[in-house]
Amino acid sequence: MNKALKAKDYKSDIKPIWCPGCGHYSVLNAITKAMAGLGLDKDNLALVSGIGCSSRLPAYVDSYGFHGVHGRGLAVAQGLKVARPELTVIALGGDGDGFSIGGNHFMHACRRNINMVYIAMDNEVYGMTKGQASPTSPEDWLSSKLTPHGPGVRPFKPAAVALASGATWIGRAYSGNPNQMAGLIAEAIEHPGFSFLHALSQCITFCPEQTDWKSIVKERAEPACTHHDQAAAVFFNEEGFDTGVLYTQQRAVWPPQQGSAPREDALDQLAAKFRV
Amino acid sequence: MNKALKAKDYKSDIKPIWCPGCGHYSVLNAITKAMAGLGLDKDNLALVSGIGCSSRLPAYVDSYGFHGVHGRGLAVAQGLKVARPELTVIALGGDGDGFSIGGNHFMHACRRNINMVYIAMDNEVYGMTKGQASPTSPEDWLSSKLTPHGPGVRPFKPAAVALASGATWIGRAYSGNPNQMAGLIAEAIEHPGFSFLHALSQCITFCPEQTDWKSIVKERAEPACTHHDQAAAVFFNEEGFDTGVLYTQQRAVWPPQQGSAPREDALDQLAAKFRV
Amino acid sequence: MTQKHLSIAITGAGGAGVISCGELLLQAWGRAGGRGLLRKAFGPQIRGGESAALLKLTERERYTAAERYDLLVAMDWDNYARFEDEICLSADTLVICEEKKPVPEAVSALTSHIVTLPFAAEARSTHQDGRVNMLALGLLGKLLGLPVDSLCELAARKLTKKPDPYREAAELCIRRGAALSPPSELDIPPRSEAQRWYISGNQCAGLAALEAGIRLVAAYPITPASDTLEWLAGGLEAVGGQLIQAEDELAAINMCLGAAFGGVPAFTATSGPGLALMTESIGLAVASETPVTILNVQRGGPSTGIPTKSEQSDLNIALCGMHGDAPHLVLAPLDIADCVFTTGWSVKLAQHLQTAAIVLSDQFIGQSTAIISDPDRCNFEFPAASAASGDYLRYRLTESGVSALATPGDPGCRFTADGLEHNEKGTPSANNSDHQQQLQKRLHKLTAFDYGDSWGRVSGDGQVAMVGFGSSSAAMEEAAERLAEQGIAVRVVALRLLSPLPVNALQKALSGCEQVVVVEQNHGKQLYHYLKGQMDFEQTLHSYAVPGPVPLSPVQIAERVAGEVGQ
Amino acid sequence: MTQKHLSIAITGAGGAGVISCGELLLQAWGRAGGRGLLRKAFGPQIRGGESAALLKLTERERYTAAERYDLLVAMDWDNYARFEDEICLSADTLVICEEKKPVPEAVSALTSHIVTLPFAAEARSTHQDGRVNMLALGLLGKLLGLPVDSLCELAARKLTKKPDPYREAAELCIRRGAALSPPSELDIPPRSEAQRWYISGNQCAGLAALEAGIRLVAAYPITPASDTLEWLAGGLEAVGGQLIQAEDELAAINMCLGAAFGGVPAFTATSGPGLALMTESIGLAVASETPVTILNVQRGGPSTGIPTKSEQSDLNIALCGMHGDAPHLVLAPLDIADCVFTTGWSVKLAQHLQTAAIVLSDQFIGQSTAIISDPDRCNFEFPAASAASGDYLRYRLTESGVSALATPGDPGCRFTADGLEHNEKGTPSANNSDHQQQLQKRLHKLTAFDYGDSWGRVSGDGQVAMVGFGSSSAAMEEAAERLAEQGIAVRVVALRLLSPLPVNALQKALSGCEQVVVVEQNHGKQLYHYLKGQMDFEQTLHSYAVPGPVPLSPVQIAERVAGEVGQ
Ligand SMILES: Cc1ncc(C[n+]2csc(CCOP(=O)(O)OP(=O)(O)O)c2C)c(N)n1
Ligand SMILES: Cc1ncc(C[n+]2csc(CCOP(=O)(O)OP(=O)(O)O)c2C)c(N)n1
Ligand code: SF4
Ligand code: SF4
Ligand SMILES: [Mg+2]
Ligand SMILES: [Mg+2]
Repeated sequence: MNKALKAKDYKSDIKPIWCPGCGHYSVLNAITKAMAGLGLDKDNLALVSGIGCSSRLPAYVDSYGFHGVHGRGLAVAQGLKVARPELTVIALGGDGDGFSIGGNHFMHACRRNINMVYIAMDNEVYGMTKGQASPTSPEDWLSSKLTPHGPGVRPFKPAAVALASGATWIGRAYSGNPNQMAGLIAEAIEHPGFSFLHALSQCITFCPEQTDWKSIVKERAEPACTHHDQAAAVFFNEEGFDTGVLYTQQRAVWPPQQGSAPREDALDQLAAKFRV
Repeated sequence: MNKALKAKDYKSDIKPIWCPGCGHYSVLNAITKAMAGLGLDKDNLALVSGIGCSSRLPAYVDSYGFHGVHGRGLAVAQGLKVARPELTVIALGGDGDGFSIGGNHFMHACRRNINMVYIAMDNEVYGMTKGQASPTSPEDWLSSKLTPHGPGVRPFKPAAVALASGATWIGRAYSGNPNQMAGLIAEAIEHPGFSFLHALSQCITFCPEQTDWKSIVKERAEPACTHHDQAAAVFFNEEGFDTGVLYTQQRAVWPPQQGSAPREDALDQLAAKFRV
Repeated sequence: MTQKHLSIAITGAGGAGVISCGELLLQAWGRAGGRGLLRKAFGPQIRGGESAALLKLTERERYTAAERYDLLVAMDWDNYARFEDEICLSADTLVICEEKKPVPEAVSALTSHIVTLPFAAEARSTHQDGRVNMLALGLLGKLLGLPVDSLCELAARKLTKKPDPYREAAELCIRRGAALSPPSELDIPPRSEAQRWYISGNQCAGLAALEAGIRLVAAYPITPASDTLEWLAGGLEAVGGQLIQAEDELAAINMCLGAAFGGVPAFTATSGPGLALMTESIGLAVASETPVTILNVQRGGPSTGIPTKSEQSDLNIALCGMHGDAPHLVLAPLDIADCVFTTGWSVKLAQHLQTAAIVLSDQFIGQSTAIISDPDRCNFEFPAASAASGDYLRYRLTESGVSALATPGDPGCRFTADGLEHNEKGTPSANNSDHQQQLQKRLHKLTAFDYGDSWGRVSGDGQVAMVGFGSSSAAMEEAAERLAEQGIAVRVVALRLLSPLPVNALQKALSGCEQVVVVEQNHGKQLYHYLKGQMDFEQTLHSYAVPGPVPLSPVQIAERVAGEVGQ
Repeated sequence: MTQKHLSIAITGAGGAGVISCGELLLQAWGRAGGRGLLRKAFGPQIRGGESAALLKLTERERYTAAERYDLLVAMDWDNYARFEDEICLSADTLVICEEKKPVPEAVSALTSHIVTLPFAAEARSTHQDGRVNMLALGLLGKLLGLPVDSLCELAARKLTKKPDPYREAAELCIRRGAALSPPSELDIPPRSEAQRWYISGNQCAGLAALEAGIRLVAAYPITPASDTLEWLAGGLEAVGGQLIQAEDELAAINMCLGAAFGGVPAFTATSGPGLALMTESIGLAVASETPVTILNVQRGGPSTGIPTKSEQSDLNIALCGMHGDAPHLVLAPLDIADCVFTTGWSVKLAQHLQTAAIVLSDQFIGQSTAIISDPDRCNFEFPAASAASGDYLRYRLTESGVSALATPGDPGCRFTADGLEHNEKGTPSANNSDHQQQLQKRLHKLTAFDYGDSWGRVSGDGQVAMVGFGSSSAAMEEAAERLAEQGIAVRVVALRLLSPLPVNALQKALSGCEQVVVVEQNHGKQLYHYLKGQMDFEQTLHSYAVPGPVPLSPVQIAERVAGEVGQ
């Protein structure tokens, strides 16, 4: 623990490629703030991502990072955490990365409940590839030439899917409120198990209309749901703009602790079994 | 419509490779029974599958069939239905195929709501590869050497995930009751939109304990849920052995009907736009 | 003789609108009968970063990237260094730039032809919504001798959806810019009067796909292929087809297979990472004999690599990326206009031969915009395999290797397509003879087919030949012209058909040659090794392989070839 | 001289337990100092279908599939036709079969040495839980001269978890079977007394992975690789590692990369379809320089193909299946025992060279069980790249091309690994010089490394050589022995290292040869084209490529080579 570090000390010296006004800056700020708040050791922190504007974030933090391929950040992060349980592992990426191409890993990570954090930076669009609809885009979102009449498909509900898949901590934050987001990230890190933070993070370039989120987003007044029925009633009906810790539950993390330390001669023993 | 055809007339002359006593035989019977019941034209029926014991089914039905690769049957089926809306398209496969490797397509098919049927033949195991745990295997299922202490992961809840993802028809059937299953398949075909039938189908070889399902499975007494809250309350709490139509909802199918027929000279018009 | 050309770079910070300026200039130039190419370059910023419009106006329709710029119009110098790899200046370069911004030393050290103008001030004083890019457009149009009215009209068309004052401002600025135009001695390529198209390679491919009968597209966005898809979305709607934005490339290719199984020709477009995800199911297309066409617009690799730059490094995966023995078609458009022919041909071949066709385009061909003549179409019509009969066997062994393909709805031909090895009927089989026969059938139908003369474009003569594919073609052809000027006769063989490799035709095209230089834009000499592995060369083989991101240089190719000849 | 051998097929319907019979027989044979191989064959039924234990008892440790059977023990003849491809009988074959089941004409037409016995009746009368397979075991053990007590003990060990009466019945049946054993003139290979292992290639690979330091395995089940994984699950637990059963192969390979990034050596195992899904992320391993080892146990292709049979048709995808220029390691174990050395070496090379290593095994090597001597280990220890210093650059350009690899937790070396092209620090870069340098670095570290003598196994001498890899090796070596008997001296070069191809070493091994026959088990001549494309041969190259599902035949290889020599 190094209490002396400030949020800015957790930033690397690489200049983000993001558009001015992009919500992802706030997520970066929130992450470094949470790091500073918890006094995390930079050397024992790893950020893992896929591909997208959002997924560029790890390089902007002065920690270890892995910028993988599109949609697979969660898998990399899970492998890392299982191999190195003492590290703080945060996976992050966009809505396209996490809910479209990476949707399967999202569900299975929720079930598996490895002790790590996943921050989905949701701007309801594929920013990096110049503004196509993502699974969370409104049905009637008309701004992409690829779907000129809108995607016409019911939007993906990240919190509902996370709940149905077995996530044990679900929160929501908004790029317009990085302080709250920092607090949520810190809570997510401290939750034992898989913590899913749905971070609304506007894409100013392809979805300027998201500036309206400011007036829609509100902090959830009630405490976090602790029973899935209660949470389901929320997640199936909400518009998706309530922020805060939405749901928490305790369930055994995976993998279970291994019993005794391996025997010195374990390898020889294994080989010996093949002798006839 | 050819009312004269019986269930057996819908069977091909290829002998299934399934083990004696495999639940998949019952699913085959139920499908052919449903075909006969609806008097479907064999030539306008297509069964599409992935890879697994269950996915071998299309060849055993005397219709058009596509036996694709592991986990991608739903994608093939959706492409087919969009291209040929007048066909009856049924995708099917196992729990490994549909919920593990194919989980992403499952979620997105539920959202997309193309008018087709998906039958997941769930035996809570990878039969074809000799008995490893699948996403629906019990946490403490000890029979696979790959997971000697059990998978240790909360089982995947197909109905809950389908609901959270936006499926508009969810039913459950059991290989022990092929007549009921036939009726459900017929209903699923007639439902306008994506119909998901969770078909419990025991693997006698790798999960002999599933013979107990006989005494656990029961027909749902109540009518199908029509509101997602009601359905969520069921799917998040059940053990998963209630059969019948569990949930129905009406939502626009995708793709929306296209307006007018294309102009004869549409291609020329398109080319003309490039002239300077 | 190497053709006359004029190269113009227009640079500016994000928002300066230099790309629009370049587009409108090229359109006006094309409308006036000129020929030319526009490439776009961006800094790493997603939006709002620096950008450059890189124009090359030419005499003929042979488009390579400019190696040296005759004219640089700089709206500002912010992050200009970003483009140093791309914009090469010489002592002859004329620089026209904003007078308020100091010229970087790197530039003033190179050239003394520097004209400074008060772009910003003039734009502001012309109209309150006046923009510097329109001023530059007028200025450049004037320099090129283009009618100002035409520039104004094209600008107005581009701005139709904007409020009136914007259009007004644009017109005023264009006229003002024309008036500001400095005297210059630019050597401007001649123009002629034929009808012209203004189009990118990706658009050409999309159009050709529809013309060849594609009615279902399923795809997942990826740079630099997305713009084909975006064009196709509108195009398909017009012709009564469907586009599905899939959740990933795995779904995309399989949706295509579903549609094709249903008898509806299907197409997808992607780039390296997406192609990698599709290979398992391309193998399924091969084994189940389901037609599908995949446009792969190559970008810098490996892995995520350099997504916005061109390279020809996906040749290996396109040829050999499937597990098992999975013979299929690989074709490459030779240039922007040829995206029409090659894509159309690929679709028709895939349909006829019931297999997967990979079209290897690249970012340079795909995303550059050019003025082209009415492009050649692929007009081949291949007969459908004889109609299915009563005792229908989906995978019947035939002389050609092609079996009749029934589709759902066809009466009495029910079968199950299978990616498992199967017998003639389609029933899964692990029998030795079924495996041998079906493997042989799937290979034979491709190798026994007569591809005619379209397999490549051969030009020139001499004892030295260059062989390449796709966007190397124009670079090789220009290099050959340069060599011809030095008195070195060189043949150029640009391969359109890469797999199956037209060994005999290629051998014939090279006969009499003593040296062959294989030209390609990658690091691993992928084409070189492939050609060497597939056929016996009487010639000495050399490799000229240079990866991206900088476009292949005809000058350097020519030097290298001259070197080989000297040996 | 070709070695003495005895081949035994034991067939029966599902539930007859012929596989157990074969396993126990081979174990007892091995314990008694014999050598031999057991292959298993199954009909298409998932369970309960017919199966066959195919044994070949040999003098030396060179294991090829039997081409002809000396002894067939048939518990019944149900669906016997299923195995006609696999079990070749001759006039000398001794058939021992159940007297109640009529011998098929196909069999009685071939051989007259048929002994019928009342297997079923004897089993039943010996014990109420008596089984015919134990009867057959006793009988076969006796024929081979094995101690009955040893058979009984091995059977009891196998049945530990069964209730007492089962073990009792087994012992009684074994003893009864021994008593029933008919007199025979079988020519039994000699045995010797060394310590022996009873192991499959997949188990060898698993053990070697752990011995080389693998501590995380993430994988998705697939035939014929799953048994490696199943063995590793237990093995990892013993050594304190972790196995993750992933949701698919995309997750599996990426979980491996995560662990490897964390400094924990990681491994996955798959087969063709799974490898196809992994290629995008293998490219990521290459670009980000993250070590990972992938065991690919080849099966019949393309697509789902023939999952339970062997083939060497994934060579193409293993070598060239990545998009972009993605040089990596490809190695192939030469036989069952060599799975230990080659897998161990692959893991160590992948770790040291910070890249992906694909180990190309196959179903034959992977799933056959054999008696082997204590296998050679890979004992190389590669020095770790010099420890990270204060100004740590993850992708520093070094002479060897290998940069120091820091892992999370290492103080002060923080960096972000990236699949985007990057500079030495790891910062994404589209600069020309960064791309050239990093491409060159990633290639150079592989090609400049000294692989020493382990690149292959060379034997024999002569002007003709056979070159092959993996499970072709033993077939080539046996073919060479046959040719030697005919007075034709032949060299055999079995390649363990396929990429980077050890061109110089291979050339040296072939020097003086005039003819080279490239031997492989696939349809597309994949190795032939690869070798031809990668190096210059002074020799005339020939291809002997025969796909599965039938194992490569040393007899046919020898004939073909003799033919080439005759020319
Ligand atoms: C396999 C693959 N397919 C497609 C792409 C192209 N691609 C890059 S980023 C991206 C989507 C980014 O959207 P999101 O994850 O929401 O991030 P954002 O840019 O909006 O922050 C896509 C489709 C890719 N890199 N790899
Ligand atoms: C890409 C790929 N990975 C793995 C496999 C191996 N495989 C074949 S079937 C199967 C699972 C089958 O389980 P399920 O879908 O539940 O069907 P079941 O056999 O139980 O009916 C697996 C893992 C494969 N064929 N392809
Ligand atoms: S495109 Fe959108 S998501 Fe990407 S950097 Fe710009 S504002 Fe942010
Ligand atoms: S293994 Fe199981 S699922 Fe497969 S055929 Fe046998 S009983 Fe059915
Ligand atoms: Mg996004
Ligand atoms: Mg199953």
